[in-house]
Amino acid sequence: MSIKVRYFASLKERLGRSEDDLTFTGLITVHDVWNQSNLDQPLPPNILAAVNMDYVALDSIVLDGDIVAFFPPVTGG
Amino acid sequence: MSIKVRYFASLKERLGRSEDDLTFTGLITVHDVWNQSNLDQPLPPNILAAVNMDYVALDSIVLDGDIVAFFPPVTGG
Amino acid sequence: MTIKITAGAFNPYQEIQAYQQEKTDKCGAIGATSIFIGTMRDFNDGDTVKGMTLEYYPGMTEKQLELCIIEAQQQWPIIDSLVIHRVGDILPADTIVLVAVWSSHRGDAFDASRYIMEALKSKVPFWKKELLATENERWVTHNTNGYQAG
Amino acid sequence: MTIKITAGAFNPYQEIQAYQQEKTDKCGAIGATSIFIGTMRDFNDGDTVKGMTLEYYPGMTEKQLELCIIEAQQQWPIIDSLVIHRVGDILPADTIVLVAVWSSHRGDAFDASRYIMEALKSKVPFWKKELLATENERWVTHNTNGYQAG
Repeated sequence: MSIKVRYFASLKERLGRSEDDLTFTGLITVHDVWNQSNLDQPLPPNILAAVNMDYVALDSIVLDGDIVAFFPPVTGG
Repeated sequence: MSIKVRYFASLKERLGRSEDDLTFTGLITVHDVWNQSNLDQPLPPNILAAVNMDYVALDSIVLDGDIVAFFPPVTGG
Repeated sequence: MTIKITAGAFNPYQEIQAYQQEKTDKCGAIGATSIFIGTMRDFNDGDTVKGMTLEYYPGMTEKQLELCIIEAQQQWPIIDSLVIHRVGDILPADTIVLVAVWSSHRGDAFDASRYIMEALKSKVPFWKKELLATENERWVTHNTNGYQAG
Repeated sequence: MTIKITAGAFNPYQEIQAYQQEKTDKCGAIGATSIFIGTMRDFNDGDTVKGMTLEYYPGMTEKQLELCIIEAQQQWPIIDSLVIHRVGDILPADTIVLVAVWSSHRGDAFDASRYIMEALKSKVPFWKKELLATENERWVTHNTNGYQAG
């Protein structure tokens, strides 16, 4: 299955890219998506995750075609 | 000493007048001012009193030249 | 701090903008503006209301309103404030009261504007008399507490 | 309920008035309008800030903002609401956010507008990067809680 991964704000700058396209087989979680995309670094503790524009826990299961997003705490308003 | 008494809103309408001019001798309170001005009726329980545009208790002492005001609960805003 | 009591209809948004233009030097410190606008409804206590007369006590009204704002200033760091209150004859949808508070931080602006509104409604001498659709007149007898429903 | 995300500067008072003109049928029911305007300050954390860039997540930002307003509607009787948030490059004194809530009663309008602001600041994907007077850039790392100082 194919997953799009998006990064925002300071996380995007630190990683040096705004998105990844991944392919997987089997049952995977949001945290697995991070690990697969960023083999060399653990997920920073304050990073938030969304799947298809809804906030999710890191152990949520990801499905084919999902858009997974990682970003730092929001600072709008 | 001379005291001006003012009435507002529904109290003014009920009394049929907006002010009184009174003269007194001796030590008198705000409540005495009401009683002197309105011999026939007791002070209604919810009426507020002010002296020289500050809220006061009914047992406050009134001085020569003071303006005493009586009015119902305020309903602005 | 500016207080106005006015017998004429006013547009609260024009008033705020005109007031802000006079104090552009403070703009960079302002992070939060909290505004409350009270408007005349066409219903109250189950009746249709077609007009209202607002009585006040000239002199005491301004004095007590100023005290409300000073009390707010003592509790929160306010950069500036503008309060305008209508008196006289009023029609539904007219603005009755405007409270605007400028501060660096939103919590202070929210707290102070609400404090001023509640203090105004409980302490400042204004009295409303409603003209009902039935042509009966009725004095409003008390204000609700704005921290509960109502 | 109307939500706008805009990359251009906007005048919050003109936006509110234009929005109100479209719904004059509801005017008689409105007793209270509570408005919050967030403005860019020229200082933060002890530094002079000369500009800011606001990033967002198109789609998710609108979706989460709508959820905040729905949560408010479920808690308080809101007649209408307007939320506008700026994105892109911003200068000091520019309006960043407008939250306006119309209700019959002031307590509901105050509560709902503040709820929407706090929810927006904690849940809606916007990220601020400050350009300091030193020419350094710095991401804002967290929002304060508006119910305490700050």
